[in-house]
Amino acid sequence: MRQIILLFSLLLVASLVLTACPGPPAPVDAPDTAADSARTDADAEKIIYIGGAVSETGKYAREGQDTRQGYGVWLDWVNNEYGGIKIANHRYKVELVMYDDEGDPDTTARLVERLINEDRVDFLLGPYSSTLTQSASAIAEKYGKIMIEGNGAAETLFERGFQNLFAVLTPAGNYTQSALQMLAAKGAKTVVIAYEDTAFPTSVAEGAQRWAAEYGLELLGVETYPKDVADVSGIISKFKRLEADVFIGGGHFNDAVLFIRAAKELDFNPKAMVITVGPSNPKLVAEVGVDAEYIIGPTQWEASMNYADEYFGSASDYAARYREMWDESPTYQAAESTATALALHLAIEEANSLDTDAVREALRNLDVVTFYGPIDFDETGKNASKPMGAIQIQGGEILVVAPGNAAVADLLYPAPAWKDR
Amino acid sequence: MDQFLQALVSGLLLGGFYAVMALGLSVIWGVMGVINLAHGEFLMIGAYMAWGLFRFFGLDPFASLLLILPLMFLVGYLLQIILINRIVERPYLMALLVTFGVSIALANTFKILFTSDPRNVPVVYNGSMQLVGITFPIVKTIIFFVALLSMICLQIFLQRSRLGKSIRATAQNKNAARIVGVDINRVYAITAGLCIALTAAAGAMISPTQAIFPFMGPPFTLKAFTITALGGLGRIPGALLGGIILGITEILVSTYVQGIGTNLGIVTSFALLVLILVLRPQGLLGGLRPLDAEAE
Amino acid sequence: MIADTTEQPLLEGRNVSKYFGGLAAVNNVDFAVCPGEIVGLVGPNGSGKTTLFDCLSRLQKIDSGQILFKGQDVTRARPYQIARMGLARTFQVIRVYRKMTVLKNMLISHQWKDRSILRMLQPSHVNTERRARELLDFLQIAHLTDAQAGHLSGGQRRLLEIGMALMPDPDIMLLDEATSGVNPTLIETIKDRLRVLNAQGKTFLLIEHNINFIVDLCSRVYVLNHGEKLAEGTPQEIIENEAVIDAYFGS
Amino acid sequence: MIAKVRRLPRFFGAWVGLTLWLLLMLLLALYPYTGVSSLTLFVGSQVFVLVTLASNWNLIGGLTGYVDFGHAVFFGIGAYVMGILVTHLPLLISPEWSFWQALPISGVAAAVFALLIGLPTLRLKGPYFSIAMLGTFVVTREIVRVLRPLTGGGSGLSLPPILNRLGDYYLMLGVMGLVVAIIWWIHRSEFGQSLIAIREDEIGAEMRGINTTLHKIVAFMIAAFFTGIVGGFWAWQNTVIDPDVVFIEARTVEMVMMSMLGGLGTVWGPPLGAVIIYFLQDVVWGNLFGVHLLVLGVLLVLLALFLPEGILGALEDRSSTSIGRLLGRVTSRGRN
Repeated sequence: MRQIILLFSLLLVASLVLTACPGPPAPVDAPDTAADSARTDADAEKIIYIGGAVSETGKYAREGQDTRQGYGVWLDWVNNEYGGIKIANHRYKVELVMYDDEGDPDTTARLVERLINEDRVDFLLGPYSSTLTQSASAIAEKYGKIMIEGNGAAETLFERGFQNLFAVLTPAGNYTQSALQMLAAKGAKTVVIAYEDTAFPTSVAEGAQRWAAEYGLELLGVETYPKDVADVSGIISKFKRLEADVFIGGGHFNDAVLFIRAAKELDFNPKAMVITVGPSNPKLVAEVGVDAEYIIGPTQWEASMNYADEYFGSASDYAARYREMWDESPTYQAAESTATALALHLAIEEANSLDTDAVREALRNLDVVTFYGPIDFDETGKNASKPMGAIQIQGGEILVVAPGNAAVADLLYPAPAWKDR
Repeated sequence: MDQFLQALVSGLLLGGFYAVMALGLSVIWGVMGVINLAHGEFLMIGAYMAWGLFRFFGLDPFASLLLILPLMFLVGYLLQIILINRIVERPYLMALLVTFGVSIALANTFKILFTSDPRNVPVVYNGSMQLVGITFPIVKTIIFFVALLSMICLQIFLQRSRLGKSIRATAQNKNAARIVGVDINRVYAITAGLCIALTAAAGAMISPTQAIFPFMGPPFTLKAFTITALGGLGRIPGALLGGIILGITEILVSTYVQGIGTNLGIVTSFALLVLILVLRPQGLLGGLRPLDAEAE
Repeated sequence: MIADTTEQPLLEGRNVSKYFGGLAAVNNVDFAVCPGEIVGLVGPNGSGKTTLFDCLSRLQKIDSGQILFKGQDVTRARPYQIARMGLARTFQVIRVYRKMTVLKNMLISHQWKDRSILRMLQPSHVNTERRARELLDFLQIAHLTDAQAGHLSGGQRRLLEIGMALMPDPDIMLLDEATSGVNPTLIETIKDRLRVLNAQGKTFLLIEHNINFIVDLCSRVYVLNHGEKLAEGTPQEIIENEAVIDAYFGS
Repeated sequence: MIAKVRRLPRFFGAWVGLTLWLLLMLLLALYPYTGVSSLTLFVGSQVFVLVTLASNWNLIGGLTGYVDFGHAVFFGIGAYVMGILVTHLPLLISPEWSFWQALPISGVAAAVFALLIGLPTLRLKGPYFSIAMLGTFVVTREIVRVLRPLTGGGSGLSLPPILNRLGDYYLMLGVMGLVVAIIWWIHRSEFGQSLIAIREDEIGAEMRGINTTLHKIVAFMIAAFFTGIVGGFWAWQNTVIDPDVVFIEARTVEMVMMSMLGGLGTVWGPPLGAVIIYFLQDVVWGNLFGVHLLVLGVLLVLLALFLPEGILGALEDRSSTSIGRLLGRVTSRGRN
């Protein structure tokens, strides 16, 4: 008897869940019920639905917020200022359907599935992080929906032959390109690399090895370290013996702090320290103070760069607009998200249709310069034309030193030894 | 040779810290038979306290120990009375689950309070000295000696004081201790207070050498476990030996294995742990408490 | 029934020694139990009786010596193997499966010899259950059949443990303090049941502190002191042995 | 006072559980015909995955009493075997394997790994086993990271994105149905009762003729096999694997939580716990932005303190938990 009751309650709960699942989780930014009911007479109202699952909670909560805010800047602009996307002399308002993916690939997959099949969005915007973009893009690919993203840089994303994935940001392999080019020009001869063994830093490091060879830098050593490493002094003491000119390292923001600290502690004096994640973030200077001087880092975008377009104006105009809307300075994650949405917008107008094939074709042929930099997708969907910027911390300021046309300061090389500072 | 000596010295310095870091876990385990999976989280709390005191009051992390120790003693004392006492004599699974739940809850509370951004304590004397061709990082050397000092104090306390003797008696035989008039609950609460204070102090000590973030705890818990398996339960010299073995092994592996050495550092520690548990379930020095008369 | 010395012993230990650290818990002990005997094992606390039991049932490795069961060397056998050969034992600290019912406790202590995998994958056989119920009846705890073992009193658990040991129909049973913590009425029950079983041909080796129990049941008694065999003989001889009295009451 | 456990009518009663389970399977199999979206199918398959994982963990952690804190290692092994087989395998004649060829291999690989790992670790008792498995889990993750040529290192592997939600639904429904039925069968067989005996008293069990080593290893391998299958399936469904999405501690915690909530060592508890937790995660925790892990931790503490026997355990034996005692008091008062 007890078993009977149990199984029935099990059955009940199971069916409850299965029937309830189209309900939760509730959309975060736009109610999808509204979207659904509006859907029936969408043609009359002229609305384009664009969806995305972006972390609001979980391990990518901070970067996810930047991403959302970046999308939000474009949404506000396109609806209220630009007057809607132009297709065949009609103005289409845009509605953004956003969910919280909690930083979990399973949840991401479910939400993307939901955006495509329940909310029936026309296009998809990418989540934050390479890992989640991997999960999300496979589903978009399966249903033939275009997904355009600005926050997944790992090269493996573009090695899968997807037809519907486009990314406006410089792929990870090119992160160190302009820094290495400039360092080689300044006379650096040898390089050592340390990177965290996860998808994105691996791509960056493999790219760095490629570019080092390209610019004639000799590779003296490569070391990896695990995620959440607590102490990198082992790596630094090994590198100290190699006496390389350039040190390239990084993975997490945290690692930047560890490397700088260990270098000072062990008196490791490369002529230039390139750290792939961290230097472009003002927090680094706040954390390590003067020890951050001379550190070089790549950047997707800085407000001081001299790119401009007819939509958002110059990069600094964009930064001002962003500050006004969100009350904080834009990170490059925010800028690339805005650029992502803008690229989609431009492609839709170019295609003059909402048809996926037409828009895909338009995206392929897109070749514009925006406040974020040039956008020109190659056949794998990467933005091949955008060079990565390089910054150096000088006098506590984050100054762009490369590429030449965006630079606002000269690269200081070689950096003085710790004891001479 | 030079490199080898350097690795030995680095390992030794690291080992001293590991020893004091692991002691809290090992003593609670030895005295109460509770494996505290939230061990690393108390270390994390200590590190955050040092950070806060440094950041807002400019207090040096080593000076802040004087504040952190009594405060965390109180926390541990209360925690024992409120929570751990309920699980001391329950099946071990309950203790594991409760402390694991505490660990998740603490880490996430700190994430909500302080976000997961890493924090740092940039002390000005971060640098190194050269001594007979070997580099001695200043902060790590200080940590080593502070760790040594606190272990000596604890050893004297346990060996000489009346309270310390009650603690040792309880660890050896709870019932006998009860019969001779030891107030077990008070001993437990004081032990928990001491261990948690010591663990938090260890956290405060390393705050100048590594980033502080809410999820820094679990690797320390596991390393503390390895050290306990190496050195035995609640034994201070054992913990020192275990810490130094682990420290030196980690540094040697990361120095001599090219490319993936630092990656393997963690593997080495856990591989060591699994090996000890499997080959010598009673611990390397035979100090682990047998749970049941061993079949075979 | 007095053992026929020419007969091959059922269970035999030769020079059995077991050390804990430097301490000899069992030191060079020789003994033999012949089929159909009830043999007692007595000695003061800490004299190595339970350790010897653990060595015999292979729960403890012995450091030197040899153990033979039914003429086979079982010094290196696993406990389950020796159990399947027909040795059953009870424990000083009662070992029953506390969260299972009394019946299930009995069912899972079934005969293991020649059990096929297919049998293992099926629920207990009706015949096993019949035997379990008969034994519970025999031990006078049939009314507890569906109770959880963890809820029984100490004496009831002793009986259950004896029942579990009887389930596989063993040739020899090692009972470790079967009467401790048991009320006098139940002790009489146990004594009575053991006599019946012995009459059916079961062999027993008993650790006991209850001297009456030994005198009433045993044909032979071994006395251990500090891990060494102090004396051996009929209960009457042992009671009168000076050395034994010294060992018990101190000198 | 001795708590009586009601006996079920022998022949009819014993089969009721399985009959109802098969009925539920049938209903769930017919469910897609009512015209549901592929999202619902996807959610369904995710729930089935959780039920399967919880039931598997219960076999070793609940029935046998070996609390495995690193069970997700078998999930990871399964996922990686699937990934390696379907993406690159230059060693074999056929360069790429199909999903259906690779799936059983995922399970077998996990089971073989369980054999190798279990032989030494299952000799450990209590918390030592738990910690050794946690160590095994972490070590395996780092080894996978280091074996770059085979596993793609930290960047992981990308599997061909061939998604079939309906197929996934039925596959996982089948696996779940099979696993729960197997656990049900094991629970009533002599084998399962021996496992429980090992949990209750391993030395006693060994002394009464149970080959404890063999029993534990077999249970461990069965649990690992199906966890490996689920891992392989997950890799295929997620299309991307790397060490940090496959080997996450949270997956083990989930398994423990679900089994605990439903009732350790019971057949129907872990499935019930899995469904409840999935439901909670979606509805409740999804709305508690950012604090859901905190809630999880607190819940774990409360569960261990006040409901250690889980929902079913508390229903079965009211005297064992404080909540159960409270319930018992209330109902008995109602009767008076």
